[in-house]
Amino acid sequence: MAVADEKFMQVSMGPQHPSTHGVLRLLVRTDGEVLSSVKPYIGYLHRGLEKIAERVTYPQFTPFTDRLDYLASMNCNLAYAMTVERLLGIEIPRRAQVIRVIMAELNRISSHLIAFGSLSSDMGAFTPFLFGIREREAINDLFEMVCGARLTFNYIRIGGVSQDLPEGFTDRTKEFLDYFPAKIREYNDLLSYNSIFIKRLADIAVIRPEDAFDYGITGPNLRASGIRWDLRRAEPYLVYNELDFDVPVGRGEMGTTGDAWDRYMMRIYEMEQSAKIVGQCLGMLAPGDHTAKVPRVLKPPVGEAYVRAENPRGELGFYLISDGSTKPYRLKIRTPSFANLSIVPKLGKGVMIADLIAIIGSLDIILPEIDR
Amino acid sequence: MIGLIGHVTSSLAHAGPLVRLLVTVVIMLVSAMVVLAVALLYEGAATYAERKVAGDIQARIGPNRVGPYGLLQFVADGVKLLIKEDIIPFYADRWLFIGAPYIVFTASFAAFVPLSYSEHVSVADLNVGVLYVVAISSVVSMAILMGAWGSNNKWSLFGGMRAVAQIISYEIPIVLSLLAAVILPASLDMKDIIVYQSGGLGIFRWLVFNNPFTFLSFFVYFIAAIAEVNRTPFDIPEAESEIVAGYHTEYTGMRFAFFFMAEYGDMFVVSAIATTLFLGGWQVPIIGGLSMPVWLREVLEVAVFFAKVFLLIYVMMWIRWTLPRLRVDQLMDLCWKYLTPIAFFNLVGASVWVLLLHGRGVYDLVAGLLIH
Amino acid sequence: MEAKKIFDILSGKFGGSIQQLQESTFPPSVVVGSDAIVEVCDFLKKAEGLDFLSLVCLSGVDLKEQGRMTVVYHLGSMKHGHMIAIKVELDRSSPHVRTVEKVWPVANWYEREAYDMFGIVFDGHSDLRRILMPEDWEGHPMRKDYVYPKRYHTWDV
Amino acid sequence: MAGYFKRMFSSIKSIMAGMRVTIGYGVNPKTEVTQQYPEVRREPFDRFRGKLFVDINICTGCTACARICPVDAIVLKTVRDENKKLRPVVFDIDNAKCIYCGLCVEACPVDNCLYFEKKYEFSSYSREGLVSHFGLGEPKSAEKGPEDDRKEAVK
Repeated sequence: MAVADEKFMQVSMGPQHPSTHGVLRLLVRTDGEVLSSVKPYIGYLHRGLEKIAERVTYPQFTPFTDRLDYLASMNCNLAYAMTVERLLGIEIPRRAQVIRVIMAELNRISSHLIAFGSLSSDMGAFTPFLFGIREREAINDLFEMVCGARLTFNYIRIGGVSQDLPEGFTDRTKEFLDYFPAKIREYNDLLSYNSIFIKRLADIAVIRPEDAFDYGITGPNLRASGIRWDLRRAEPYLVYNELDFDVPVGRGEMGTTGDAWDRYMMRIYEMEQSAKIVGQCLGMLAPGDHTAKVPRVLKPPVGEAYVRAENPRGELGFYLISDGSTKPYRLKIRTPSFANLSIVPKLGKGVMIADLIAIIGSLDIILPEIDR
Repeated sequence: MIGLIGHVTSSLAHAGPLVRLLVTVVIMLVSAMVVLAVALLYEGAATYAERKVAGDIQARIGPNRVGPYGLLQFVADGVKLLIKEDIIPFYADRWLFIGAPYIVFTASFAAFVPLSYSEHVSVADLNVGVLYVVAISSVVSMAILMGAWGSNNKWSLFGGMRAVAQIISYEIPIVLSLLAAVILPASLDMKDIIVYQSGGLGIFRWLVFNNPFTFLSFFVYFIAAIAEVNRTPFDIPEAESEIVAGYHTEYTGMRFAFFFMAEYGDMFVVSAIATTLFLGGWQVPIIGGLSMPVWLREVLEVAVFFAKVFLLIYVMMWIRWTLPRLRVDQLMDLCWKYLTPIAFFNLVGASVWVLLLHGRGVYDLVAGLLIH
Repeated sequence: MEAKKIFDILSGKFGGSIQQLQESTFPPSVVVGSDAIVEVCDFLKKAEGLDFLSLVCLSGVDLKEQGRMTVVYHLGSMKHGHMIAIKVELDRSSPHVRTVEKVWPVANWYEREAYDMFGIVFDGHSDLRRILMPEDWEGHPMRKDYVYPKRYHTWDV
Repeated sequence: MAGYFKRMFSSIKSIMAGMRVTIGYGVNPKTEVTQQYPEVRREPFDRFRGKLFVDINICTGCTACARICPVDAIVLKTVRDENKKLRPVVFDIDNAKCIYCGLCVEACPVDNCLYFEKKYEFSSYSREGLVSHFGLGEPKSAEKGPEDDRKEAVK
């Protein structure tokens, strides 16, 4: 640990701090309000999921993926299931694919609602946070209806989904989709286009495309820099290639392309698109099996695969090496927030303390995913 | 009050000087107690109101467990704060740390003294009332810095520095816009100012409607006053998402409660000043011109005064639960680039208006035209 | 671009350092000698038509049975949409490889993680510290022969 | 100078837009979405994953649930009773360890034997209080059968 010299004050922000989104510790050197360096210290939430994966069977690991990005458990389940399915070579029934897309997109909305809310509360406006929670609650109800859990779903399984959609799910989802756009307009009035909010975020912490590539930024943060890269379009999985949706990219509406406001706004735009996708998928639901025939004991053949999927926070990849037994030989989890956070020391130079909060909030990191 | 003391002492003219002194002290103590009781009751009610307003705005209910409608919540809060452990950090500067809350509270409480609650109800009718309030409320900034420095905590220090910079900067637009108002009645005595605003159905001769400059002044004053009492969007000294809790990070129990109550006390004082100077103080609108018994008039006047003050406090709360927080430099921008120039402009404009039109307001001019 | 073609380009450029193409894996992987890794990565990033601008994932793998450790670099190109894995095989007893931090800055953290978990030393790394485990932790937990400690400081683990 | 005023007015306008939204909620008490928990209890959906329950009388003692459990929350011990059937003498579910993933319920081969109740209020003052015991206990007169101490065979 560097010894603070006289000119600077060294402040340890976290691991217990109101706005580090978990147990992140930032060692900050400041000159008054201006930061001269930021050093993230992570690992406070390290549970050794990769090690656990080596001692549980393939299906047993699914609940653990819930605990990667707990705000987007469905997406994590999905990416893991896709990885194992690729090694096993299983084809998924169409109905299961459509259900998976519905779940993934609903979860994307609920995750972005938290991103929206937590950024707003970081910026000092607490009301939008509760509004975001309110709409998320409706989605949680839908999830509870489908799989019985509200946070750690363990719903998307190897081979399909654990249960078929319940009675009344479609109507309830449609009801939600009907009123959701009005809520987004409300968010925009309340927060997105609020001039104080824009002032706080526009032109702050601009990530240029080169930096985004260098630091492995993915997801909405990458698209905010103006790069149209979305795995749902670039490497379509499930039924995404049949769906009509846009991939919003940052245009620097309020400042520079790739600034914090663009990153924030990507999430609002993506919620709109996800709602659109869910609407289309509800129409595509045809009777069929909700899961493929999967043997009771899974023994993928020897091999390795790196499979990735678009998570709300970026690219979630599982690098799985199978030695032909019932347990993974090695499972490396490439999480989006880990790479997204690694740019913070670069962005955090020369900004103010309040901006650092905006940077962390706009990158929308989530700690269990970083520490695994 | 001074009047009352004078009245009593003159009727005690035959008694010795010691008795007169004693009586004076007793009267002063009793009146201080009354004001203190009113202030504490108000502060309790205000914390309850704040939470209820926040609840309403955030689509929830707010406190409703203690007493009917949760009305006794503030009593419970007070008891909780009283019985909490009082922690003084080991490395704190004890005297500064212990002294700060008392000074904050005293300064905030002392500002209640010259307010004119109705024609005959006031603690002390100072002929420099406005000046006195402005002066005494800037003692708060010193006390905050004492507490912040004394805590020996980096977050506290940040908060203290921010608070001092902010409060001192915002004094300038406040004083300038108050000046624009007081040049019309040409008095700093609260009662004189209110009396000046009588007539015009008790509404139209308010100073805020007197001329366009005082109208603007009111808004400049109100914005600056929100900053003066450190409330969102200007709550950077205690911005909980950035610097944990700012200057009162290390305070617990009753010491914290003093800071907390001082904030609400300040809210009342700035709203009362705005009411007195711009909104006609205790002038009863419409029915004020009718003849009625003195006691009824007094009651009405007090009620009107408090209604106006609480309306302004409600607006402050409404703003707090809507807007995000400004950054430190943007806060200074707002003060020095917007509020201060506008306040200067108002002052000049109002002075010219007074010179040219001999103090006649818009209402007088219009009324004059109609009569002719 | 096809993996075979990338392999050919690399072989033409770096000759013997490019050891093997494994097409059975997904994405196909190229085994590269550990001395040439930085140059290969730099070439892959900058070469026209390859443009592997992003280091998607960097994983350490402990192949205890074979007495080796592997570092796997998953590279992706957002321009062309192709992916490839580069593998470097290291001696398990003293795994050393040069850092690619200069090529992709994100490798800084990935390599720290691989160091933390497997004890793979990345020569030339600017800040090779533990990242997830506590700084005074002993051993590298993801190794296959890792023995769980009974105690850490005052806690029973 | 024109920009100065334009900025000022656009700021005021955007702030007003936000204020309109909040006052809409502030004055309309019907917008409240919260429930008063102890008085109003929300009925969970049918598939709700609450506390695990075992109908021990139809349990066959197959240990499928204990084997699939990723966190070893289920402790299951069986002995052969006089009819050569497996008797679950110990069936403990540690609700503190349980992650409510539902794998055990799906693994259970008997209908309505192991399932989730809709119960979500089972807090306790001790860790022991969070363990539900379902086991039938030792049979009175039975020769000790081969104990199937779970897990060992699996892990």
